[in-house]
Amino acid sequence: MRAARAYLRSPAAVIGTVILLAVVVMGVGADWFYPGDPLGLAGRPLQWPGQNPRFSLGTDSSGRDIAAQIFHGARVSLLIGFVATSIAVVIGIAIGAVAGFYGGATDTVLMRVTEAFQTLPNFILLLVLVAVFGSTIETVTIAIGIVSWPPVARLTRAEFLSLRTRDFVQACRVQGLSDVHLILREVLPNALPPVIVYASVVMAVAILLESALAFLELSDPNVPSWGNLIGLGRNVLRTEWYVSAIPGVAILLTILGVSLVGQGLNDALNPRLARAR
Amino acid sequence: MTGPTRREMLLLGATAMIPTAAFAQETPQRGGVLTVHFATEQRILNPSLQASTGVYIVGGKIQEALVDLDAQGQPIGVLAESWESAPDGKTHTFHLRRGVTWHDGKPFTSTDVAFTAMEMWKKILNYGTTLQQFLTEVQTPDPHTAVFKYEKPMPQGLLLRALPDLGYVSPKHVYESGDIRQNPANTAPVGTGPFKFVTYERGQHVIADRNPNYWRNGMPYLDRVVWRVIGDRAAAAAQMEAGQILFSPYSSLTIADMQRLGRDPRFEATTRGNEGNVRTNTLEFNFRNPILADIRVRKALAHALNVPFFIENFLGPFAKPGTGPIPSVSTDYYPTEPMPQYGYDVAQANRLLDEAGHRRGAGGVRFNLRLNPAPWGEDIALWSTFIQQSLQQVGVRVEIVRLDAAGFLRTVYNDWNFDLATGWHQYRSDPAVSTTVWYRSGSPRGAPWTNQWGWKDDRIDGIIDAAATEVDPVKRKALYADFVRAAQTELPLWMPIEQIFVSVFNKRIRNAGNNPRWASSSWHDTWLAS
Amino acid sequence: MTARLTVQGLTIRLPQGADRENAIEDVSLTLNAGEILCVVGESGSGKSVTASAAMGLLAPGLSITAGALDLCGEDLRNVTPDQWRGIRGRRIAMVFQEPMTALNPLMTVGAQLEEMWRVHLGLDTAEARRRALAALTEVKLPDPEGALRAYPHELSGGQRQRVMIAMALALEPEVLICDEPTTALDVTTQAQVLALIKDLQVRHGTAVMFITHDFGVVAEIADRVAVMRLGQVVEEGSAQAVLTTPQHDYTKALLRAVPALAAPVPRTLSDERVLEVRGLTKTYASRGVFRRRRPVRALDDVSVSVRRGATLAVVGESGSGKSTLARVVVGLLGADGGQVTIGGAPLPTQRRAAARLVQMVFQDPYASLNPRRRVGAQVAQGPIAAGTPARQAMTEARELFCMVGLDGDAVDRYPHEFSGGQRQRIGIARALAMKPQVLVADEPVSALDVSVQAQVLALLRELQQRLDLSILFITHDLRVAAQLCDEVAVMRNGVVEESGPIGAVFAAPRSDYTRSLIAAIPGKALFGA
Amino acid sequence: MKVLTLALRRLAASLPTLLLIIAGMFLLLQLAPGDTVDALMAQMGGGDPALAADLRRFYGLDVGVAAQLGRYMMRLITLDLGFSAIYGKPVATVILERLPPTILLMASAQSFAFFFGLVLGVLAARRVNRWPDTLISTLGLIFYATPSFWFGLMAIVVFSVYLQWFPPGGFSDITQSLTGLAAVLDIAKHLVLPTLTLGLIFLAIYLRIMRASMLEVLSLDFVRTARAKGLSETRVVARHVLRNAMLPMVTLIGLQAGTMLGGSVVVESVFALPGLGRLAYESVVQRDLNTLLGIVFVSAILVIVINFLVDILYARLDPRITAGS
Repeated sequence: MRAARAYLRSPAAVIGTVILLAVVVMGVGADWFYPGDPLGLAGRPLQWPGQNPRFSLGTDSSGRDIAAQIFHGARVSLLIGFVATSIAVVIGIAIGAVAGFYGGATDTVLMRVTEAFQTLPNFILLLVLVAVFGSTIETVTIAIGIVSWPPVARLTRAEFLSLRTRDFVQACRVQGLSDVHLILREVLPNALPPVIVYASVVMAVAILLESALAFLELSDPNVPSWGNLIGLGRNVLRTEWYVSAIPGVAILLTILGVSLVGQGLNDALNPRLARAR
Repeated sequence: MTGPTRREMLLLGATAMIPTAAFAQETPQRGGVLTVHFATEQRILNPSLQASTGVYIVGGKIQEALVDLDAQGQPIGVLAESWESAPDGKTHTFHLRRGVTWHDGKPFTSTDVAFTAMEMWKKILNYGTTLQQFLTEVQTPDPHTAVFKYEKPMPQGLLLRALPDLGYVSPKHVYESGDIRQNPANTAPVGTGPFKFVTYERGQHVIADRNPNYWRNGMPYLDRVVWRVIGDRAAAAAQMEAGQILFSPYSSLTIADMQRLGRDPRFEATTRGNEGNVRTNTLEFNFRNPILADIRVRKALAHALNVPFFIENFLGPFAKPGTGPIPSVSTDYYPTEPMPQYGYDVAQANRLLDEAGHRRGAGGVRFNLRLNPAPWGEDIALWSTFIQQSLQQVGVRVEIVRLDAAGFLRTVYNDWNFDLATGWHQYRSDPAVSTTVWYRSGSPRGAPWTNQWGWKDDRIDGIIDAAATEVDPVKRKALYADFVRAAQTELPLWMPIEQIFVSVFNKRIRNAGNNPRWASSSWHDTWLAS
Repeated sequence: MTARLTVQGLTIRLPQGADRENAIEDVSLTLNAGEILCVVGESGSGKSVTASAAMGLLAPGLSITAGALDLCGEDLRNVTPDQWRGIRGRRIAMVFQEPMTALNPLMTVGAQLEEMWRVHLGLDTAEARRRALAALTEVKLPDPEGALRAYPHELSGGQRQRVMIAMALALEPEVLICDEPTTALDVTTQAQVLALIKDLQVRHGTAVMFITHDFGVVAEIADRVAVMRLGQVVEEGSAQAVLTTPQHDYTKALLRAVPALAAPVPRTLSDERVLEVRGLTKTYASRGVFRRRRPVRALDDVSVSVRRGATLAVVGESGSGKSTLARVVVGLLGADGGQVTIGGAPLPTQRRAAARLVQMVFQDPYASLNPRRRVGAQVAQGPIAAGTPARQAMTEARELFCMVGLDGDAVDRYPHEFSGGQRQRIGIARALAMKPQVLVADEPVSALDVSVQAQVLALLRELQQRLDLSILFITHDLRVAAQLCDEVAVMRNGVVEESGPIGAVFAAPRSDYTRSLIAAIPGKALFGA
Repeated sequence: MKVLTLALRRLAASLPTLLLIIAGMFLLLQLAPGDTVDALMAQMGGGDPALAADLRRFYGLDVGVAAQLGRYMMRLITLDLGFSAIYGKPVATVILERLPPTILLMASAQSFAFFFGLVLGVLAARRVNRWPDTLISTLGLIFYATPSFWFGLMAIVVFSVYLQWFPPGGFSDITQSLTGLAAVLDIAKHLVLPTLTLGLIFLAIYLRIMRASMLEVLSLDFVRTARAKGLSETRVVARHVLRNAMLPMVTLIGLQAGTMLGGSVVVESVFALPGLGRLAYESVVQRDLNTLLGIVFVSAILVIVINFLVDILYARLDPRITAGS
């Protein structure tokens, strides 16, 4: 696997993988590192990191262990990122593939819808979706997926538009193969690499969107999310700024990891300098 | 903590909180601009149309009510100089102040009072529509007399306690033509007060200037009041420190910032001047859930919550444990005898839950409940988290359902789609105005802050109805004591925390907090030390 | 004769991981004043690297490891980047292969041309403009004033190449390097540009190093020839000597592979016309909100036919509509009017039915195979879709691989494991797998090196005989057409100018256009008969 | 006027998109729990059901959804955005009051991101794979990974609380009635932190695109031509590479317009700026349907206008795209 070797040769990819793996280990091992409910009352609220050896990262304004929330929050952020990205990528590919492959009126209609989604600031749509359907973790994740697909659709469409007239696709037409075969077997595998790379951008944005929602107190309060913690810390920002700062660093590192992995994938899968969009 | 000791402490607290006007006598200085934190922007600024602190903080300086409260919390005439009531409680006569003019120069007369009462208080003003439900007409025998006629007896005490909030007068000549709700004066109010409205820039500020023709001679002292719109609490605290705002009313800063600024010698963080604006944190039960319909479960949940711990660690000095629906600041109606209380007792909670047949199952869980917290107030969020954390200890798993304001009201009070809810009960001078609706059955579905629990108690309904029309103050007080006892026994909802709104002043402000609803009052005697 | 540019024992190393160690190895060349030295070779021979080295513009990763380069006695290896700037453009200039991309698309032609005098001589705008105008006039641009104000995309490929030449000669350089300057041009344009280069070279006495893969061009223009292969010069000498009496086997093979223009001996052709195209019309309308619709007539009442077992060549320059014709015939494009019949019946609109009647071989062997699927599967998938059992289809695919000269086991490999010529064989196998009545070949050899080209043409010829194939052969190259075809149709601007038996058309072309096409073929004198 | 007809045509082409958004949004909000009257009651702090029914009648919420949508669309044709329930004013007025801070914020963040993205991208590409490139690229990645609201909060802690260089929020200092240059400086001072906060992620995106685009253009044939002409490296970059490399960035401005408007919701919330994004958030929470639809309408127009300007700019930069023919 030439691609795998190229991937491992890139220092960015290796660093990103290490960071991401660390976050995954934190998420997966959260119950082992910090058994019990991370949202439970652990001690006196607002203890500074280091002040009490029991709480290496201190406690928040609800008296919950910040370190426990960081570990359990890793799971939530990754899960939201992964599921929302999958939703966005599936919708985006389906719409982009059909629009790009068939062109004409189908394309016009689908692209009008995509344009509508892109013209509307995605965060405002997200706010509306969450206001309408409530802020459980499931609805938030689905809502993020729903507002994130348009760029994927555009990218897929662009790939399909250029690939569908390639000679090897035309050759398959001439061989009498069906559209389904052309889309799934011929075009899609070739259109996929840039989409996979872009998925890392979608994932980064999804994690950021969830944390922004949580910051506005619109995300699910029953899960230990990093954004929730930042939002909570905002009330004590001027005195106990660490409550917001620590989860912020966690988000930063995770996004960094995702982006670096994306960059590594890009270098490995698209040897030519591929544009991000 | 045992019942009686706590009650004694509360009684002490209640008397201590009445402002005693113990200020050093300084000579007021004329001039200066008072900048005020304006936390939530308002749709309208006219307090005859909307009864809320967000309106009073601005409109209360521009328009005036018939009566206000004095430093001792007793009614004192403003636009009304004196009043008398017929013994049957169906007629109340107000003698109006002479020589008062509106900001546009027109004289203030009894027709303004009649128009405002019939067209605004009775039809549009929230709470007013309930209070004035049986008002049939306002007679104006002369320009300086207004006679209120009621179909059913209206206790004078109730009316006078309610009017400081629900008795603001608007000029008839400005409002008489066209739709009142779309009148431009709603956001550019015209009043008789010490300050004249200048401008309202959305998202930025409201400005009002000194009224040179104010009827209190030589007043007001301030040249101008500027309300700065600052939605973000942390930003507001920063501006307090920078001296860009001098006063933040109604607990609009974060708990942490209020405590921090309270320790700063430049500022004072206090409940003084807010005694008329008290709120209690609620725990509301949905009786349609058979688990919660069981009194043992409701009591067990109450016993599982360590309220003093919560107050000490999360709310700080501005809150105290509540004892029932009528808060301790209500000098007239706070019951003097002990009422049933539910102290922190996990063993008792577990016992009651076991008795009710809810044994611990897998993972130690007895049952699951949804909790809908109201989205206003940091304390509600902390309180709901605390409930979640505490009930976990007794095997009750709580899922918090976070909704915005509209969603909360609709889900809880209209769709009844909740198990537990928590928010604020705001006490407004008299239980009949703000409190009994939480317990009285028969509120139409969808009316917020009313009994929507699926709970009905004929005895309590009877007490409430009797008290509302009882003209004799002593009998009224006894009826309300019965009400509190019944409410605390049946526990259809629980009000375990009592909080007075906190004001944060820059100490340059003088005569600050010198009456129980100071933030809402007219500030005619407020001045700034240089 | 004075040597303007000498290359002595030059060795340039490739970066690690390339297919060989050195791009060029021990290359020695001498370019004298007033002569044109043609450096000939197939792709990968190192001819372009040699040119880049002479310009001091080696791609990153390449490095000179041995040898010397000097310009009029000045050693170019020790020249600083600053000094190079004074040499490039002023003393050595270069014309590149791709006229479409070699000019900055966002600057006017005038600005780019004027830059030469402004940067090197510090002339002011007016003077630079005057000289630019003169230069454009000298390269015979039709409207030099307009061209100055034009952006590159507003000029044709030939015009752009003239601009490039004007730019290169702006400062009368001692050495001009032309890297395949006519390869991307149509044959008539190519003839004009070659004439221009020759003319200017004579007038200015410039030393020209002309890099090409086409011996026809060599025959037209070269004074001396150097033949390169895999980074080495295998033969060098005067044009006359190398072209007529080549010494090295490789040169001989290359020359042999150049197709002769002579028409093959006419065969007796069947009377049955298996493919008939009648009155075909196709118009492209450019779409879009912002663009006015400017319809392009790609096919204008085109009628051609292919006899059973015979080959019809459709010849034309770019934009003649020949590729559109091919696509309509295989059903990839719908026509606006006219009819395509195969074996007497109209071409079915249903894709699967049409696939059994007509198949296509595509131009670019690199683009016509799916890089992510095994080649065998790509050959067998057509028959499988048509109902052949998978196992049988794979067996047939193996047989076809053998038939086109590949190893039967190659079916399990991926396209990138094959060379261009091999891929084109796979493309042919794929088309034949459907057992079509008509095979449409759209420029099947134009992307291939000349030696490979000859092999593929030979394969097609052999297959035609074996399988009695009827072929519609699209090409821009009359010489290629002459190799294989029985009949020819010459197209221009969507119209068939002339058609008939190939021998007759070549011997006595009736249309002026056909005549000019034949006249423009480079190296006619040498390879014509 | 060619540009004008072009603008109109572009607007006409976006009309279906616009209608789709408005109708979709309208229907979506019907599914929300609670309506504007519920929110009003919350703001008022209480009221009885008769009052609520009266208000519903007043705001036209007592008829069917289809009828409401129909009414809204009919009014929209006359460019009447309706009356805001929560703000008690015509929606157009409310939005116009809130528009300037947002436009100012977006413009300054866009300029900041574009300018520094360009400069840093060029620097990185010129020193590709050497330490300046590594440094700039790493910085870009970190900027990209920083949650904007968190950066804003931390900036407040550092620059407002500790260093006290910039105000922690607000749009202008209204305790002093400033005029002229002083007022402009005052607003500028208030906008520094929000601009940085909003612009940071876009700076990272522009930087990345510019670097990639520079590298791509540097590998193109005409750059080789320019070098073969004997131009200095600086001149090659400045005259030939830069303009070509900027094209993808310019395209990106249009693509990012919507995202940026969305991002301003959070930034305006952090810095208490009275802008459109904050208004959008408020009107969602308050169920102020008319205002929200008005914002959606205006922001869609804004995005369309920005894209139109980008197209014109693009056409000016790239003669191959001749707008009009």
